[in-house]
Amino acid sequence: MADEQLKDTPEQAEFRQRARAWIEDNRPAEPPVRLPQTPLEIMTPEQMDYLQAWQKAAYDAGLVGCDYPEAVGGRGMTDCQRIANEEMMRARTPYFPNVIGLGMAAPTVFYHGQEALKERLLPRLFSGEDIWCQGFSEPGAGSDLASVQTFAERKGDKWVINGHKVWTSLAHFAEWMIILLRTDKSVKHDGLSYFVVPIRSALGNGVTVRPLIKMTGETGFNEVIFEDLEVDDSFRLDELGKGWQVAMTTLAHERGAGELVTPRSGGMVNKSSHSTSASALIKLAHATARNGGTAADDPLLRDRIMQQAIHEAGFAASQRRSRVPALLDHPMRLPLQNKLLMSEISQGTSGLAMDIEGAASSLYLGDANAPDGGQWPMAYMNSFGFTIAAGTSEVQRNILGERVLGMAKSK
Amino acid sequence: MADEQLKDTPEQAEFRQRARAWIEDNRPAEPPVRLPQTPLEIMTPEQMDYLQAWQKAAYDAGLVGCDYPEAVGGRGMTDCQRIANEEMMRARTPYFPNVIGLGMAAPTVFYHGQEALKERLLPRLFSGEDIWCQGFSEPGAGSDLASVQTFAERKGDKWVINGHKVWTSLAHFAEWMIILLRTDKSVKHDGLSYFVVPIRSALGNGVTVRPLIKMTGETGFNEVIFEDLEVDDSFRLDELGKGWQVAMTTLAHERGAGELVTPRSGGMVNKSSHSTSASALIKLAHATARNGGTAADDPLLRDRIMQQAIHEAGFAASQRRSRVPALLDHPMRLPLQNKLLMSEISQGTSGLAMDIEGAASSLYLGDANAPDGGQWPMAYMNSFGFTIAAGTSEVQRNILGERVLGMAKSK
Amino acid sequence: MTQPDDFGFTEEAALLKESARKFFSEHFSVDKLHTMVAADPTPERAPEVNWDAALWQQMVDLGWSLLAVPEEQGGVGMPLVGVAGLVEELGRAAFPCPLLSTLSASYVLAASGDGAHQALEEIAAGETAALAMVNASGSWSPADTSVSASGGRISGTAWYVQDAGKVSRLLVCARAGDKLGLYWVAADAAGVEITQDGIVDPTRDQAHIQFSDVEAVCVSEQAGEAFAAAMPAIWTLHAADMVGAGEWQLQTTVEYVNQRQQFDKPLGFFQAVKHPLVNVMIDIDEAKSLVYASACAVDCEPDKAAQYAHMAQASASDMAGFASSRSVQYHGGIGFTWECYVHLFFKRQKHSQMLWGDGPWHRARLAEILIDSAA
Amino acid sequence: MTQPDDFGFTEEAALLKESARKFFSEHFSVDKLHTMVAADPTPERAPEVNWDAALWQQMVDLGWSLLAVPEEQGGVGMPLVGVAGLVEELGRAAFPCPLLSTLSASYVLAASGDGAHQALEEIAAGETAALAMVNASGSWSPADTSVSASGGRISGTAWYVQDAGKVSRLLVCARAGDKLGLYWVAADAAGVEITQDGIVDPTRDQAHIQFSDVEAVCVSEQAGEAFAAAMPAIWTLHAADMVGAGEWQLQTTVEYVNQRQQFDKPLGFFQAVKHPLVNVMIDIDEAKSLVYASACAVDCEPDKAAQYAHMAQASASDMAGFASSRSVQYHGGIGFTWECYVHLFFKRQKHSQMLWGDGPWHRARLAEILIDSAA
Repeated sequence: MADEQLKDTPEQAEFRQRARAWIEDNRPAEPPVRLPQTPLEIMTPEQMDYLQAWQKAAYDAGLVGCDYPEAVGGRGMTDCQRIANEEMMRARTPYFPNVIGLGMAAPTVFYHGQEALKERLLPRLFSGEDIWCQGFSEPGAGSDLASVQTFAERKGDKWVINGHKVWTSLAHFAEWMIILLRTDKSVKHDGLSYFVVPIRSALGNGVTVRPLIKMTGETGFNEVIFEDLEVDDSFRLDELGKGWQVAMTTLAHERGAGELVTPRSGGMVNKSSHSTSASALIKLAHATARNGGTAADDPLLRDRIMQQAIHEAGFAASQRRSRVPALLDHPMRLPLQNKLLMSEISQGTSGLAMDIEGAASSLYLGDANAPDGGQWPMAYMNSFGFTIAAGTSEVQRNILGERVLGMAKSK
Repeated sequence: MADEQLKDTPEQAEFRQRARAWIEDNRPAEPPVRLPQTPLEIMTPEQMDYLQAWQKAAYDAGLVGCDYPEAVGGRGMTDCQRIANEEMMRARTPYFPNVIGLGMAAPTVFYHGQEALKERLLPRLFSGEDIWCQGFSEPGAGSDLASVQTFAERKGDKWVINGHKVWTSLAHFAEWMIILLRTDKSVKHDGLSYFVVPIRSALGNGVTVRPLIKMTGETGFNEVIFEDLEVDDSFRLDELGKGWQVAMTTLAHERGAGELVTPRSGGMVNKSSHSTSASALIKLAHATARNGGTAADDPLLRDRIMQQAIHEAGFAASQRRSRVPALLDHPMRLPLQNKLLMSEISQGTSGLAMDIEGAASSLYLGDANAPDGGQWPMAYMNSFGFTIAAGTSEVQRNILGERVLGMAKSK
Repeated sequence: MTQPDDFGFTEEAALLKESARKFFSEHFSVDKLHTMVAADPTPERAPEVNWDAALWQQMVDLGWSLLAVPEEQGGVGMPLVGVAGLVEELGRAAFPCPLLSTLSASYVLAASGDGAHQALEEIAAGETAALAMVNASGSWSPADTSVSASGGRISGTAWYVQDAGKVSRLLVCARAGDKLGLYWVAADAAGVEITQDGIVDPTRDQAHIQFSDVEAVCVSEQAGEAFAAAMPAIWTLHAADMVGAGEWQLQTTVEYVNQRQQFDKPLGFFQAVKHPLVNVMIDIDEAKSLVYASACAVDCEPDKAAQYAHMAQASASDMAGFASSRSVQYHGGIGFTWECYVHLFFKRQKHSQMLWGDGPWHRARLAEILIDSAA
Repeated sequence: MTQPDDFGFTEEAALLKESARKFFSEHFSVDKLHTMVAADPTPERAPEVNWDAALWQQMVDLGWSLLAVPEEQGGVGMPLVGVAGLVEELGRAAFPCPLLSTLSASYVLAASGDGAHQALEEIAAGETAALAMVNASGSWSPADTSVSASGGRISGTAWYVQDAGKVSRLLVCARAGDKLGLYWVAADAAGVEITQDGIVDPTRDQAHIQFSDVEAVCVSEQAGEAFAAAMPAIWTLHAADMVGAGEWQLQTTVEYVNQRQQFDKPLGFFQAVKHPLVNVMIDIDEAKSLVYASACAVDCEPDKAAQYAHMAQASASDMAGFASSRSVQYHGGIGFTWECYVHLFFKRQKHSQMLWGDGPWHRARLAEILIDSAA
């Protein structure tokens, strides 16, 4: 009997057993195409179809949205999403494609939307039938999110939206977007309102989605241009001018510091997937010739690989500790580190992999001799997406200094 | 013929020859007592007497103040101090004790004092007969120097000084202090004026010098308390309210970025002196047993020692490059790095020495088994004096970002 | 056996940690520490053993010194995870006492079989002990000991013995021919000459001890195995001490920079101060989480204990160096003075950083487990 | 012989550097670079050799490709310190051309004795050359070559050949029995098969070259000595290229953060941006000063040349990695896109960082000089 089961409530224990059994019987087949490193880089319909089918099956089996009320498509259980996640991660099932929907849109709509809206949107969000994207960043509003300029003008019961959002992952598949809009130009934070807007149905009709190319050469994120798009006032979340507060709900959940546990699946290893963990570094080092031996014999590389292994293990141990109140001085001290640490561990690991590869780190995806298929330089470049997007590492450190250590705001 | 001579003007060439000959004939004898790592840690009259005698001799021989006019005790030469310094450093003569006088007070008095004052003060400053100290910092004014509160109140031709200066190196030997005083409480920078004040003659009579103990256990710096000390208005440098501008002259010379070359001697190795260069690290590593061999065999330590050696060599090469205009994009880019780099190289070297020593880094000056007499942990602790005093490393980086890279002021 | 997700950190463990924190905050303020250990600043001062034996007796009376002694020998046999909580608080107070040494000796004894029962019972009865096993070049491998044994008598010198001036017993690792033995001897036995080292760190005492044909009880002839089994616990507790001291450094420095104004702003406004202190916090949290994961491994998954313990101590040792450097730097001029308490923890942490192996040493051992085994 | 304090950086050298900067700023803007090399973003794109051969011809006409050829063979024989100034400007422009390769080959040839005169004269006449000497595992030691020679014919594969797609000649290191030889061969000779690598860096081309019983001119049978003599110059120039590219990264990033506003302040206001960029500047300055000191050592104090060159390249290589990482991070989202030019220099620098040995490799060699000799 695994130890986590010792702590399960009877409801959880029964749920865990059901979940585990279902997963065992319904593990998805090997994907027909290469899957990208994360769902944010899904590029082709083939990839998306495969992953959507998996999310739908998991939802139908009750593994997605467990802790949400049944009225909005959930299962009305208590603290069972965590159990479902544990079982899916343990079984290394594929990740869910609707990451922004599950991690950011769902809790935001749930806490701030009207009942009818929740009942309409959330079931298809959980099932993955509707993919979601997020419209926060703009060319002039990055770290300084409150300077959003995309404007919604009131017209009776409607709003007319004009403006330009950028770095919009998954917009090319999305039905819906959560969006932060300016409804009042005379004040900064209090002039923002928060909406959900239908993207796909308005394509070519007020909405243009244009792929942006990353420094890796991949697409996957976009700019989205709004030209006189009309949306109904019922798509507004919470009160007018409360957009900033609503956005805080989104961001808290994005950082893993929100109330509701995000449905999470993943870990599937297939022939084309690529792990960026320290154990993958060890494999790489063993496979890399260096100075008559292998890179795994090099004392400096050994030391650095162990540093990464320690950061990884420390992060995992902190996840455990964050659930032991007697070992915590401040409730947000560990959760607010999550995004920063994941980003920087990822950057450190892939950067080190390039150092291990040496001259071969020049070889990219199109080269037959590239170690691990050229994935490491790609992973290193993509890691800057993590340290920049969704609050740069610099912003994360501000947040930690200010909210946890009580320091004066740096801006 | 050494290459630097190729560049000498006839005056310089003749001067260099004379300097070299004199030094050869007049190299001071081995000191009768242990000398501290830098002149700022001179603690005993025996140490001071020995060093003052050396400075006086060098002054009488024309090696100190060469580029100052004869009227103020200099030699009226052109760019010869650099030559004198090169010869003294090459010959590894002892350092001069009057460092604050030579490096900070002399150029400040020279550029901002009245003629009579210069003629009175500078000869005895150059000769080392009068030791100088500097009164800038206060308990509430560290990095934010302009918030100085020590107040000078006008009383006819006199000023009455009350307040509290801290971190005042050499105050226990000093005849004179350069001091930044508030003469107007209603404005910040423009309410400051700059004076020279006699310290020693006023001891117990308006001036109290109280030694502060460093974290190393050493004394050498002090707090100085002023209670109704009266000084003459003729001790003021430059105009009333121009103290901030005068202080900039002091600080520019302190950072090695001023017009006048500071007389500099040093490098003497004696049985009790201690080098903190990378070559000393190499010696230490060879002398330290580790894993059946020595620390000099440890690949991680080798890498780190080489990093320090490279920083040292790079710094020396940058000193050379700063005199080759074709290889400079911005005139202040290298000079403004001097203080920061010297501080951080010193901290890096002594910190690494402790890592090389391992368990033995616990042993201090009083322990017969301490490697290098316990000097390394002392040097590491003292290095924080360098990274904190005279503009912390954080302030130095602000200055570089703002003055060289044109970034907005961080404060 | 796998590890419980909550490290097995029970209510009992939480209570012990809480009461330790209360004990130190009531009885041992940092002012008291400074008065006790920092009266003489002279760099060349003669070595001193400054501590409060009466307060230590209270801790013994609370049963803290016998937590690691198995119940069979009259101790508490507490899981390591609970002991780690106590030691974290000890580090936070930088309390000079032989707790860590006595606990460490207990773990070695508890891994030494029947021959160690008598010694464990003495600890259960309130005796204290220090480990003597390091040679002159500071090797952390017991096999490198420079003490030798023959016919129940030991000779040679042990170095870097912590708390030697405070304990009543010594647990000595000595070589007897091709065997490595463990010997139990009274600190005041004839032929034992304890010479205090002149050290930087005023919160500890350290000595080298010369044994001149000293009669000693042989506790075990398999010291190698005993140390191998006990070291993960010792490393974990040593790391817990650094974590506690690191928390003191962080908290104190944050308080200072939040209060100290320059340029009309608290220092903490400036990212050049704020971000490195956030990094200190992150490093402390990593080390702390690994300390409890490591303790839990010792308790529940011994196969993984060495791996986790190397991680915990590597992380804590590097953190101790970094937190120390930042605590002085951001206290500015005042942090550079003797009168400010910051130097006490700086010196303790720089000392701790090197004890029982520094970061690179532990990572080299960890690599033998994680890299070489994957070959 | 000691080094002149000004590195021997004469007026002539300053003029060359200045005219190189002018040449690139007039003829080769970064827009032009992007258009030339970054038309196809596909990660799996087929390898391309994108460059402007006409512009290169202008450089040849200016005499830049024969600067390292001795005057006796019709070249300029310029001191290295002057060549370094030119190469720094080349790096700043990230100009795709075989200058660095041709200069490098020239230094090896110039250290190869009489047998190399013919090859040097060809370079003086406008031919270009690349060095082929690295084996499949990327070893920078010529003795590890996987090409072998016998009876004036060479066979085997050379890897990581820079500019192979742009040059007319190859200088190949090949083993013939217990001798290590240098062979001069036309890039289009029969039996030479050049396969372009699919690389991250679009500003360069790199290939592996299979030699199948290729007839080649043996230039020297003491390749080890020739490389040993020439490597300090090659490392120095490679470091100069990184320094130039680093200056572009610094300057561009500083401009961006001074102009980009967030929270009503330019990004450069924030110390979290300002201080790391100051560190980039400091690192560039260290590498740059060492490049000129190293070049000067090659010119004036050959005993110290290897020592300085290891320092210069270790410093430049680490700097290249750090400057690249910060240039993307502080350009934020826009710096992460293909359309922003930052990625070009990022990729060039990450490539350069590993060529001819990275920081740790050079420090290990330096340690053999500075530490082992002091034993």
